[in-house]
Amino acid sequence: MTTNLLELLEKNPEAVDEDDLLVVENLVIQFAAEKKSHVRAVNHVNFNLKKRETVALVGESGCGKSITSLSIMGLIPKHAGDVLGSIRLNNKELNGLSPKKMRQIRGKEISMIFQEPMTSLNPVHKIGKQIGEVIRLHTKASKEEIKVKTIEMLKKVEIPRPDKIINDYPHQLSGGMRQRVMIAMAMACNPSLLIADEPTTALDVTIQAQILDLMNDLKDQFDTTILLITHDLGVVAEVADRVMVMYYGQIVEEAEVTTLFTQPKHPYTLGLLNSIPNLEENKDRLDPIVGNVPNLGEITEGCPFRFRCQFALEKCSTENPPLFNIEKQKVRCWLFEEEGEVS
Amino acid sequence: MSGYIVKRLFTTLLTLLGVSIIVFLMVHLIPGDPVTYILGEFATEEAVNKLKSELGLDKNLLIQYFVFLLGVIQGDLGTSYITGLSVIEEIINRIPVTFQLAVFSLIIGSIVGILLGIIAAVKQNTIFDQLAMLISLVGISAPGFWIALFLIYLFSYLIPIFPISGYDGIYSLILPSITLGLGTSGNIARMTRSSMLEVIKQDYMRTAEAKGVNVFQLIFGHALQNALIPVITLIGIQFGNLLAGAVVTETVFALPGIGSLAIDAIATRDMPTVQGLVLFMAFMFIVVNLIVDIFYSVIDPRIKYE
Amino acid sequence: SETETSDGQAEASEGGTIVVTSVREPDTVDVQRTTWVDDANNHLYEPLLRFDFDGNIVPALAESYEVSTDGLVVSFTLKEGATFHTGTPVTSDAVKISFERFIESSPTSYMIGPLKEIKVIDDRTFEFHFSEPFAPFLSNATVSYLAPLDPSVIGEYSEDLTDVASSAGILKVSEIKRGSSITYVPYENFNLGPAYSENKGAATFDEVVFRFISDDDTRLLEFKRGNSQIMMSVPPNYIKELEADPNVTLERTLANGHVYLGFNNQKPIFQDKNIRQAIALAVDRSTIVDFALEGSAQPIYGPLPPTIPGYSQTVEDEAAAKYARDLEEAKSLLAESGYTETNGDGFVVKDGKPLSIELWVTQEPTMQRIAQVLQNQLKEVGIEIRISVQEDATIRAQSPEGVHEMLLWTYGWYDADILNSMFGRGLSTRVHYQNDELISILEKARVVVDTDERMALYEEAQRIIVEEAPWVPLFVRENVLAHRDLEGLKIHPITGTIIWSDVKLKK
Amino acid sequence: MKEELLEVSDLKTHFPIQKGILKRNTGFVKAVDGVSFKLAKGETLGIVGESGCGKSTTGRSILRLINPTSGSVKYKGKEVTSLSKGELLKLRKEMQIVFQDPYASLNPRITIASILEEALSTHSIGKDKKERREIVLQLLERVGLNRQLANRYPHEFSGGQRQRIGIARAIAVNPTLIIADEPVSALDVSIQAQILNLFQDLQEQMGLTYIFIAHDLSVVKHISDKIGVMYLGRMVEYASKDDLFSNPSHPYTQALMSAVPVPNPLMKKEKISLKGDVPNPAAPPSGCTFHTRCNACMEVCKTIKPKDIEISPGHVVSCHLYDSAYN
Amino acid sequence: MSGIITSKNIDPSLIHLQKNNTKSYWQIVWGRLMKNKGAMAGSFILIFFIGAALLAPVLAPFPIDEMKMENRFLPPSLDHLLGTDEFGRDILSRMMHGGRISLMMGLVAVSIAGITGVVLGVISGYYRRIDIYIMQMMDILLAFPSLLLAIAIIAVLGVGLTNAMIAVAISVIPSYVRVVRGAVLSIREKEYIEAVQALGVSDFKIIVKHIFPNVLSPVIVLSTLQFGTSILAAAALSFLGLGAQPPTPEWGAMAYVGKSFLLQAWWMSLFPGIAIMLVVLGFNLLGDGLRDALDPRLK
Ligand SMILES: Nc1ncnc2c1ncn2[C@@H]1O[C@H](COP(=O)(O)OP(=O)(O)OP(=O)(O)O)[C@@H](O)[C@H]1O
Ligand SMILES: Nc1ncnc2c1ncn2[C@@H]1O[C@H](COP(=O)(O)OP(=O)(O)OP(=O)(O)O)[C@@H](O)[C@H]1O
Ligand SMILES: [Mg+2]
Ligand SMILES: [Mg+2]
Repeated sequence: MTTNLLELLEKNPEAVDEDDLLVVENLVIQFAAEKKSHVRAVNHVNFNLKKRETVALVGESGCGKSITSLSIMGLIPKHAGDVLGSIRLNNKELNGLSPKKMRQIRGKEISMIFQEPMTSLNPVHKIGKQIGEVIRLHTKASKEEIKVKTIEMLKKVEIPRPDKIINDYPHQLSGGMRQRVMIAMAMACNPSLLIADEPTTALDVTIQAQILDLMNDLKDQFDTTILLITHDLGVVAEVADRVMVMYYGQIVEEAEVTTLFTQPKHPYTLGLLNSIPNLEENKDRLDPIVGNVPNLGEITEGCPFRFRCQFALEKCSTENPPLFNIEKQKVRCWLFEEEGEVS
Repeated sequence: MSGYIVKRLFTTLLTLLGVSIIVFLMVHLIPGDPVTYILGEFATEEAVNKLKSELGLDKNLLIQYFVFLLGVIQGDLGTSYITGLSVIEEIINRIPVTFQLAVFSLIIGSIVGILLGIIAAVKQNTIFDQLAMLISLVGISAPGFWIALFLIYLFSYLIPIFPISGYDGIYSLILPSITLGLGTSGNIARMTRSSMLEVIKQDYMRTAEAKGVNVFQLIFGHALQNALIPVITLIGIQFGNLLAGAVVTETVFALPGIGSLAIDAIATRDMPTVQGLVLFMAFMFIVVNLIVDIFYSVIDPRIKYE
Repeated sequence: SETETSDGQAEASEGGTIVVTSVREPDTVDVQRTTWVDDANNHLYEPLLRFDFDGNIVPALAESYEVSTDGLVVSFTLKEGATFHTGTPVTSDAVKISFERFIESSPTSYMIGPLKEIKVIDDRTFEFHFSEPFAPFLSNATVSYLAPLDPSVIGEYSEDLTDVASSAGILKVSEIKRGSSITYVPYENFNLGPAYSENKGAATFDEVVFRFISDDDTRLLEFKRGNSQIMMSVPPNYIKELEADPNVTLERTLANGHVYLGFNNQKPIFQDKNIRQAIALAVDRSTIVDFALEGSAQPIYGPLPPTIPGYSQTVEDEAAAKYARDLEEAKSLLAESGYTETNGDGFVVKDGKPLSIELWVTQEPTMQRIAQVLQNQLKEVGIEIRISVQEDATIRAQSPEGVHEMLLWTYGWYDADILNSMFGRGLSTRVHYQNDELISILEKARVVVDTDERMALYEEAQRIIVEEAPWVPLFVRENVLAHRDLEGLKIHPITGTIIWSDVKLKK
Repeated sequence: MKEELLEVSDLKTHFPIQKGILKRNTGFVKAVDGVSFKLAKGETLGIVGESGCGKSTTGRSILRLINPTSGSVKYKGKEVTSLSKGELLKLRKEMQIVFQDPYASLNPRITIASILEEALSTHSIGKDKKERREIVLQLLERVGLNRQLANRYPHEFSGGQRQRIGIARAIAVNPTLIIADEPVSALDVSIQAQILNLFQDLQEQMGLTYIFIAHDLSVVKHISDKIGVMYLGRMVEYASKDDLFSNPSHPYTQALMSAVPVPNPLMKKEKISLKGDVPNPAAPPSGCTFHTRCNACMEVCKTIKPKDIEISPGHVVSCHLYDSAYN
Repeated sequence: MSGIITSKNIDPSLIHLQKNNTKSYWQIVWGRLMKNKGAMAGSFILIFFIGAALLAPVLAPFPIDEMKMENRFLPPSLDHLLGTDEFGRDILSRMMHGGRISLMMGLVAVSIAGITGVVLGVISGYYRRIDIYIMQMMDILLAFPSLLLAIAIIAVLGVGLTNAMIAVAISVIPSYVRVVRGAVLSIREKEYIEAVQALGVSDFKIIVKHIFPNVLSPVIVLSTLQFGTSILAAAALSFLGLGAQPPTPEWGAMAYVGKSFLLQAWWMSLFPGIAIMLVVLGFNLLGDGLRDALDPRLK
């Protein structure tokens, strides 16, 4: 599979779409494992994000969501893992960019917010300094301007008394407030892409609702594209335009949000939807997916989901299915070999 | 913040009280009679009794302790059995050398240690890391007296560029400071490294990277201040150990500090001096740690509001 | 690396700073407040009398002295024109004030004996009146403890003279850095130079700095590098090294006392004379001297060293003959007392109990080496020695209580009366040996005024001590002092002190 | 009416806040401040609420893992809060607990077989080692784990599997009541469903009674018969599941329900958004603790603590809106 | 009972994926340790020195206390690999025997301190009510810099090997208490402790079975490091003349004696000094390796 990487690239001549903000092609992320081998945590992932779109990446723990996003940020250290494939932002290749160039992009064109608002802020720096730093790094603003801008950003994320808060330390704020600060920091340089890695998982539902609202508002204000990583299908349904479902390092299904929820195709997606209890309907019993989420490197061939799949075919154990296009939906499952075409 | 300091001051006071009790008991539990020692063995009974009551040794232990404590509070650590001098004056005479020695060694140790630690952490698992750690381990493992002998032999005898012994200004303190600083730097380097590695793993470091911060700022602007918090405690503790470690160094280099005073005092069973010195050093140690703690709250804002 | 002039003579010069490295810092320079005086402060004081090179008592601060026939009155006449460091003249009144302070508060006040009163006759004449004769007084009067101090200073500072010490000695204090050094400068009006020095007036160098370095090696290195001109107490193991250095001169003087292996004679085991003698016979002094002291000592068998008047060569020879090492004799003495080697481990046993003795030693490296050699030597006759290292102070404090079994200790004194301190009634604090016959002889010797008669008594006493062997005298130490780049430095052969009068730095 | 198994009334657990030089108590975190409910055998009570509102403390206080400050807990009519040590041991056999964190709830140093064995031997279940071993193996199968895994260490299992082991330990002593403190919060959705099913199966088989703590309203709704909604140490609404969902009465319950995202993009419901953050439980607001965030706040709410009001049989709300005195 | 379990419920992936490779905690630790180069180097040094010390009566080429004056101050040679001392005793032989003393000093000091420290630490960590008193006591002990504390204790007890060991042990206790207490506190917070409490397991059993084994690894690491520190401290005391006394061939004491002959027989203090350094280094390397290997973050 590794050898024909280049071939694959050639077979897919860049489909230049004016609307595409980020195009990820054949992304492979592998980590060194024991005995000089390596394991692939992300395996031939392709997707694109259009401008002003909110795309959700869902999947169970360990399936590779976070490292996909970190690879876009260029934050996977060289000695830890290899990032192969192409990541293009506004048609500019990011993979392989010099660290210095990449630093200019980080925080300015692509920003990121993380799951743990409690630990993602530096405990020894004041809030104002931390937000101001992004502005200082990416603009030529003076000290005074930085301060004005910082306060303005804090106002935008609806933090009360921003002129006081800038002199506070992170531990003096609640979780929700800190996540707002993180968002203010991420949006400070008006990035075209915001990656939010489970931004609300650690928060209470009422606070989660506030933060999701806020992200929606800001997105409209700033014309930002959002890549939202989550495992909460409820959140996906509420905010995403498009959804990508990931399993064991691969995208197994991709569709518009309504399509995905109304006509899920991949057995895994189906399983996920059947697993969750729902406020709006009463299920007597849930219908879970059997077995466990596999550990990285456990499965070497065939469809990685086949062990947990009710519909597994003979073929599934030998050959990993390609992504089949069915109208605007994409599914990685042999069940749709007939219906769809290989993308 | 002031609440925190008040609390620290109180526990410090408590600790000091405990220290004074231990020191007092220690001296009074010692077999052997100070009076015989002062007067020599040919003294008359009468003289012995007279001196005993002069020294208050005929009172009960509790009263003696309070008298002692009262003295201590007024800065009076008693008088030496041997020289008849006030112990506190003796200490004050000697402390500058020890203090300078400790400070210099601490500076040497901290600078070398923190640098080694940063290098090791940033270049984790490379040859730099291993080398830095080996150096610091050797620093920790080599007995101080042995380093001292080695340095004297090398830099005072074979290549006479430093004075061998005695105190004649700061220049005399270079070799002793290196001797003491070496062990300290080892400890500090190891602590810096592990603390740095811990900090590098933290979420906020990833946040900083996501902002586009460069490596230098990442280490010195974001990581170091966090990483130094445990290192500073260690430095505080090391300072105390340096004061005590000075005993060996001062003996070898014949420096007129409190370390050599302590050894002399022990050899002559000059208990008031031993008692005063131990109390004084413990006091210094506690005060230094108090300062460190307070300094702490400056670099770690979380503590202030505890 | 000295420059020699064409005629081969190194030129000496006036002035300059002489640095002396010494081991122990004086507790205080107030001689009436301490029990320790040595070269580092001896020169501050001028006693009334002194020993000449032959051990005779000669006048010093006093021009002359006279002992009454009944031995109850000693009268002194002071030299004309003597002054203290402050310039105050040394008068009879001054001496009286000083001695009164001495009697009242010095820890060594016993040295003055049964003194009744001091009578001032005139400015320069005074008398000491005793209630009974006190023979050691004259020798004691040669010691710094009994040197008069400056009454003007006493009056002003009475309790604490540490910083203002003033006496009539050749050097005066210039600066005291506690824990580090004491600097002395010559006393400009000094005019009491003894007969054995050429210069009777003030010394000609600028200053002498005594630096106190307890670490032997460091002291040695400082000296070798030429940072100091005089190294006091050269450790035995460095003697060879220094002898080899052409720039260095070693001065060796015998100590005023000896190092002995003392038994606690109260312990049952040491009440058996056989055991005591057996141990004395098992000891090989020359090995100790050669290997623990690198030869810088002289073996001794009798109770007094040659440096104390009262030493008798005959007694020494008899003792040497009696106690020359004889392992067989030692073993048979042990056997006589029931100690024999039975179980094959090399140690003798009696009633199943091995002869195992604890030996108290100080921390001094030399003493520890001696102890190890002794341990080996006694093992050869089957006696086990357990070395127990004690602090100097502990031994001083504990031995009078008789808790020890055996100790390695030393004494130093100027008068044969030391034997009374060692064995006198109720005074035997180190060896706890009480022998009525011996005691009466020693007490008699204290009151006999006639010197010859007194010496005869001491000879008798020594014979008893040799026979009874309450201790095993080992050797008389050589005090070794090394100096370089100096001229005119002399060491007093009896007291071992430095004579500063003629000392000059080589150019 | 079914017999009540557990009756909790006005349970309070306050933690002293120790501050200052002498560790004087300068106040209390009123972690649980007046919680009452009744639970019949075989029923499931779900407790929801935001983090820090005192859900876990309630559970622990009932079990007497923490001694409650006041109030009463009656188990089978017997007062639990005053049990002696010996009686407590008997209670331990009746009530068990399952924890949230599958990683922290198993001792990493011992095999899962001995983890379960310990539960049995503490209560002298099984004659001898051999018999206990057999019971252990059966327990494993019962929670859906293979017998062959008995001699493995916890770190060799995935989160979901560990949670099964935790459940096995709880049912090992044949308890009547299990308090499950967020047992599925840390699990992936697919695994979460497995565990929820396991809970339901075990309830059916063993007639267990559950107190099921969660912060996810959908999960609580799925599994419970009765639901208690907690806010800052108080149970602000308590009702049967159907009552609660058909007629959510407390403004907080209403807001909570509207805030839960629904996994259906076609359904856009009207949101009631709450202002601000959850207040600090050490310094709760005066009056009704919810008044700072409440959309229907009245003057009286700021000063007077609301009483529990039974608005329909078994449906209790703690809110002035339903107090005739103020309306 | 097993009838209710549908085969579907049992996880198929697990059985075929995880072969019979079940490893206990200690096996994993061992595996990690064997891979750690530093720890292996450290162990190697230690095995060498411990072996030499143990076999000293058999292997030492010369008796340790026999004086041969004709052999004084022989420099290292084939006969006397490390030279001879001032009484012609073979330094190598003395060092081999001395190793027993130095190692024993470390062992005794660490054992005394370890046992006391663990007991106090566990009590302090588990029973919070007594905690502040114990910690205040430790604070007081900690207020004395450790060497000073040791010296002060010796000032009371008197000089000597045993007293030096006691002094070193006492000065080490607080670090044990702190480490153990910290570990107990963090383990106490673990839900599995609460789980066994909920089962009604007695405090004593909880401490012995659940808390102690988890405290063990920090204690092992600390002990390894303290072993080195204690040997170093004991040597420093001997060097100051406060510890072991001649003719005991303790390394610090040998270095102390050798110091007097530095210029004429450098080997007398050099080799004991190196031995101390190497042993301490060995313990530190091993301790560091153990720290990594015992890291509770399994997998
Ligand atoms: N530095 C690394 N070295 C080796 N493996 C790694 C490394 N970083 C991540 N992985 C592995 O890559 C896989 C994907 O990790 P990732 O963090 O992207 O998961 P995720 O989908 O974000 O999961 P979660 O929902 O738990 O955050 C995991 O199996 C993880 O163990
Ligand atoms: N042992 C304790 N000492 C002091 N305060 C405590 C203690 N345990 C809990 N608290 C406090 O009591 C309050 C309620 O805690 P509790 O754990 O019961 O909340 P919870 O509802 O279970 O929250 P979560 O959803 O985060 O588990 C919190 O503010 C907590 O900080
Ligand atoms: Mg993730
Ligand atoms: Mg909880």
